Amino acid sequence: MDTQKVSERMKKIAYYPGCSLEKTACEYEWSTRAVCEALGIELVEIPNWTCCGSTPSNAYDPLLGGALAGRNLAIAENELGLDTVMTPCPSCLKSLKGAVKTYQKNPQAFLKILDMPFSGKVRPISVLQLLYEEVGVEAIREKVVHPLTDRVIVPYYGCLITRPPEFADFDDPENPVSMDALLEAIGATVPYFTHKTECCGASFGVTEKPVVGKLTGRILEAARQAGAEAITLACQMCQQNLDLRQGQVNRYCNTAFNIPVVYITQLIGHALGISHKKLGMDKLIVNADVLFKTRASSVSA
Amino acid sequence: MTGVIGHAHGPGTLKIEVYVMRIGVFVCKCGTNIAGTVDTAAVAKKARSFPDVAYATEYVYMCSEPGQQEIQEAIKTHNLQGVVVAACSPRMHEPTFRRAVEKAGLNRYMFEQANIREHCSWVSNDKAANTLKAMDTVRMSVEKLRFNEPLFSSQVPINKRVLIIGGGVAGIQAALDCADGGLDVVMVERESTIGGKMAKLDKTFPTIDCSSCILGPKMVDVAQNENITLHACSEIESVSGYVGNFSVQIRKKATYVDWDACTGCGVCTEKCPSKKAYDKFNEGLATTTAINIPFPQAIPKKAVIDPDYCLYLTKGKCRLCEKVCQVNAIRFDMEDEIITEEVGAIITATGYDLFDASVYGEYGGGRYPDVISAMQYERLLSAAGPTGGHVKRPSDGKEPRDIVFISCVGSRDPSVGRPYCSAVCCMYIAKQAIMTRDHLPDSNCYVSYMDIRSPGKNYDEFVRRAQEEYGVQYFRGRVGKIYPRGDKLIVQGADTLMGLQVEIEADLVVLATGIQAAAGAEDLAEKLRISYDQYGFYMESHPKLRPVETNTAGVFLAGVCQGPKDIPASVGQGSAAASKVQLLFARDTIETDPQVASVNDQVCVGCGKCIDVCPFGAIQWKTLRDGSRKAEVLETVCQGCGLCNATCPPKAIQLRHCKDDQILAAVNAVCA
Amino acid sequence: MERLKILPLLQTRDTEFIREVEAKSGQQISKCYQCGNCSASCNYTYVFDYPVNQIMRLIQLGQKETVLRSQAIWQCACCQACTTRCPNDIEVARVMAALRDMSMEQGMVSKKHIRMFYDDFLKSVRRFGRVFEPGLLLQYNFKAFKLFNDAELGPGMLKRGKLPFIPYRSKDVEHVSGIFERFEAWKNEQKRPE
Amino acid sequence: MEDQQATTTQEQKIRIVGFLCNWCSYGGADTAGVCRFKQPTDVRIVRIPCTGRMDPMFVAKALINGADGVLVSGCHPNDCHYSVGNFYARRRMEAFKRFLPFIGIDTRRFRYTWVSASEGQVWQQVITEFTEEIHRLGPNPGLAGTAEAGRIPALAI
Repeated sequence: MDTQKVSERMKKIAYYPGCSLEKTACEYEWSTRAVCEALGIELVEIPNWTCCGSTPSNAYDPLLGGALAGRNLAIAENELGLDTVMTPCPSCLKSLKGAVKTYQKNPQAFLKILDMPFSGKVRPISVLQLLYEEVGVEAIREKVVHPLTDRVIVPYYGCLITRPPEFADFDDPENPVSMDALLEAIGATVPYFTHKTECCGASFGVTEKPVVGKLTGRILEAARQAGAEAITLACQMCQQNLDLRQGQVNRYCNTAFNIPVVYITQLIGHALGISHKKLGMDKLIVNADVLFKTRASSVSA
Repeated sequence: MTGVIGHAHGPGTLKIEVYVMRIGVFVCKCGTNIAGTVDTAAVAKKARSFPDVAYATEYVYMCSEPGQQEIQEAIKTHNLQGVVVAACSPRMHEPTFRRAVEKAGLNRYMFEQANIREHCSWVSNDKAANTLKAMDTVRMSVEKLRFNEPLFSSQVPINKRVLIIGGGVAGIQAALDCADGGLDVVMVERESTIGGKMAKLDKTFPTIDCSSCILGPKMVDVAQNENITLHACSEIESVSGYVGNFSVQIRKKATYVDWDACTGCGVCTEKCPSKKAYDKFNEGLATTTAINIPFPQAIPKKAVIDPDYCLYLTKGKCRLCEKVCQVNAIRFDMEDEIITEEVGAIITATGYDLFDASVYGEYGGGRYPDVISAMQYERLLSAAGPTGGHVKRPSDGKEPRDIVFISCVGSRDPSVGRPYCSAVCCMYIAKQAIMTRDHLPDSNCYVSYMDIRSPGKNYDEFVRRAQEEYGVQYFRGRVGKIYPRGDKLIVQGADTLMGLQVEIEADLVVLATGIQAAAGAEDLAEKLRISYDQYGFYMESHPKLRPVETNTAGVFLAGVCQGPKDIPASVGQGSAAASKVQLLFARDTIETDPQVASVNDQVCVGCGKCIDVCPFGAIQWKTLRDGSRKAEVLETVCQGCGLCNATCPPKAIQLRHCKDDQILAAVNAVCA
Repeated sequence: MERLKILPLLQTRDTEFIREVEAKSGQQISKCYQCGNCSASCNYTYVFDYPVNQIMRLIQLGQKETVLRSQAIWQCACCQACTTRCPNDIEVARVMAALRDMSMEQGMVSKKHIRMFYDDFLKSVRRFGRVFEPGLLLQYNFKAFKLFNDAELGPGMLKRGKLPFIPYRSKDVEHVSGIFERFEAWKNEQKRPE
Repeated sequence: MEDQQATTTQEQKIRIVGFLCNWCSYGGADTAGVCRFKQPTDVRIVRIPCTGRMDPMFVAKALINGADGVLVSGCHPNDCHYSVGNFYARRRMEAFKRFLPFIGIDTRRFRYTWVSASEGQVWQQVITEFTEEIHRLGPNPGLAGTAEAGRIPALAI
């Protein structure tokens, strides 16, 4: 009954939600947990996890960033005894991976600043990587109960999931396909999307608004041209720009986009039959109900 | 010449017999190349203390005329019996100095060259350490020389036939030059027709003359020349032998058509119902029939069946071509055939492949039908191409208006393993842009470039004409990304001269794909025993002075197989290689290298291990009068690798000039 | 930033600066042959005072002040398009990160509000262990005199329960602030002359 | 300071013998020189036609008679000018490497490698790394008790 495709090692993994998922992107956090539960993967939240340090700490010094992120990895190692840490946030993933690299480069200084035992053997992965590489497209396809048949959805990967290629070590940097495959597995129609990896403006939402307006506008426009009814993604920063700031973009670009921007975990969760409440579907700014309504009526018919 | 005068005692207890030899040491300064970082005077002074050294000196350029004279005079005045020159690499000047000592009456093998330049003065700036190393190196040569003995070569007849591998323009030129000079030529071509890449081109730069008008007649000459035997659809299976006497096995691939019977009438190609075969000649822009002749001017003009698409060979039904062929040339049961050709020299002209642009994900990775390679575009421009010379987009057959050319796709790009310049792209892009403006006067051509490489007669003028007369818009900067929007392609690039990003809504994008070594180049090199560089291009014997020779005697290079170059340079090399073959064949015999193995019958135990390991079959059994069996070396077959020497348990077989005692003398010189 | 008029190369070419950028970023700057692919691929080229390829060129020319005071290094979003497409495999985004780092060290930050945002971010981490996003935003708006920046987003987020009012304070905050202290101590140790 | 001087004198004593095949590695070392790739100076090069010519006895004698390291370098597998010489060499050298501890020699003092004529940079790397390794190992202590034995006669390998 249980998914045999998930290896023993992956059945129980450490989980690092990250600061933004705690509140502002709670639907990503909820749906990640729900989907993993449905697929038989136990997520053990790192006790008393703290901020990964993100871009600002690394701008000061990779050692500061490394230690801030590294303490979470060290807890996973020392207290949980787990060798894989999953985080849905690509930015946190970058910091966690960077911590391992920084440790390898200068272990003495790293340990001195961290002041905790750390072996550097723990492997950070993203939720997308977990679903695509460890669970597998086929295992998910088998469990689909509410397919998104005929829904046209484009996957938006953003910058960090596959880049830089040597560092991300996941999917193709120019034409990633993991979310395409997952979308197809849950029954959606996936047109070729030209702006899969174009940057959305990242954290400049706060400081450089016109930049985000232009860049996010381009992505929304490309999605519209592809005939997309929705955009799916796996990054809460991109989601914020595309969803929360869609109104700002409309004002800046003089457009009237109203495209739902849904996390891939939410869509998979829906397909697996998890309730929309549990997936935080109501937390999206641009209402996504239109995606599921027609399907529901066709089922009842 | 030498005699035993006594026994010297080494540091150990073993007694070593020492022969007297009067040795001269000549240390070259090579201007400042050596003297700059090696104290040559100190080296010469030190050399005087080495055993048997009767004379030592230094000179500014040992290889120069006065330098050689100095050696020759010293041989006479000091009655020298052996000479050590400490200079550059023996791979550079060993033949020079061997000739010099020979002129002074010494045997050429009574000479040793100590490499104190490439291996010494050029690798470190530490003069003291270098000088020490140079002294050691000279000492090693002196010690080895003390065990040298005169060697004499013999003469073997030359088989005056030449094999040319590859029937592109370089191979064709070489074949015609050899055949016109009266030599017997065997040409092997992998494809079903000769002509190579040039046959696919519409026009050539910088004259814009018609490619097939200048190549076509030469192809016909190959077919009609009585001295040329052409094996098309054939590949080299194996090569054995040595300069003057190679034996080459050639695989004639199954064409399923008896070419002796086939008249090239083309009826079969008209009737063939399988019309979806990949059209290699048109770079996949069109499809062709399973039985086909690639283009009307093909040489030989014979039909070939593509077994991947033939209905009979794939599904067991059809045989229509067999029914319509009036000369009964179809042979469905044909298999590959191996033939042997004996030749005295080989010219390799195997050409190149074009870089596969699908590794550039940012340019669509092959997903966008209207992003094509320059060779595909060449076929679109060609009147004999799939569109009859009307430029049409592959996606919808529309005439493009805005066309972007992108340079350096698979050239000067270390991230895709191609850091070198392909040498022709800048020019062919200028040509294609000019031709585009001729074909479609309302079109706009844009060229993305990093640098324009146009060194050649009238080349830069040509590129200027593209811009000044034909209004082609060049912009300096690589293109970052191409993506479709509607039926247009958005080309996102940069103009680094302005420091701006540029965007072009294009109808068609042409990628100037670079040159890479031909598929299978490494395999062929291994069969020919020639070297190749890390990209698969064949290595010439000397980058400046021996550009068409290889380090394997009797094997020559022509064209792009040696490195990227354009048509004039390829033709030049074809002629050069041909003249090198003529030079080799100008004599009736060839001098053998006496540095071969020889057996000491008294020590040989007749185990036969040497016979087993010899890669050339150069060792055979002989029976002595007492009935005992001993090994015997065929001196003309032996290549001098020394494998037998290392294998022989009692060390009865010794490689002349590189015997055990000679190597050990050198080793002991530094280890003692 | 005013554009340079004449570049007195002999006087201004700071080779120590080139060496420092290379050491910090782990990238060999001389590998850049100015193809412009970074600028072609960068989504931010249009707002940069110096496009990425010119930043690389300025480093090659040792123009420390111009580079470290440029706005471009702060407008880089680290999206890695340049790194991914650089034909010479230079990790350009890492070079940009190293420049930000050096710009802060030298006190040459041109985009003061970005520096402010970074400082506040780290202060928040130091104080609470985790980042308190809404507080951070308010603080930033206040200091940057953009009081109503993003204010229109508030109601939507509030309605969906996305705006917490009380920062979460991690139990391990002492260890986090300890990391900052140990880092500062280590940094001072490095700076001390032999 | 004193330590440094000690290493310098020690360094001067280091002797490495390199057996290079004429067609590939000797050419590779030439290429490295032509390109002025800086290298340590401790190696003394013996040119042999092919690594197939290499008798392990040469290596044994060199190491026993005082060389601190021996490097054998030939053409890459399949690229041998004599087709198969380097395959024989590889087999012999591999067997010989396992034999070295029996005569009391550290196997790290002996290395065989493949460098083609175009690979000047590879040669620079190979010789630099090997020289560094030998410097770390220090001078060859030689065979215990072989002082009396002196130069040992040909080993039947």
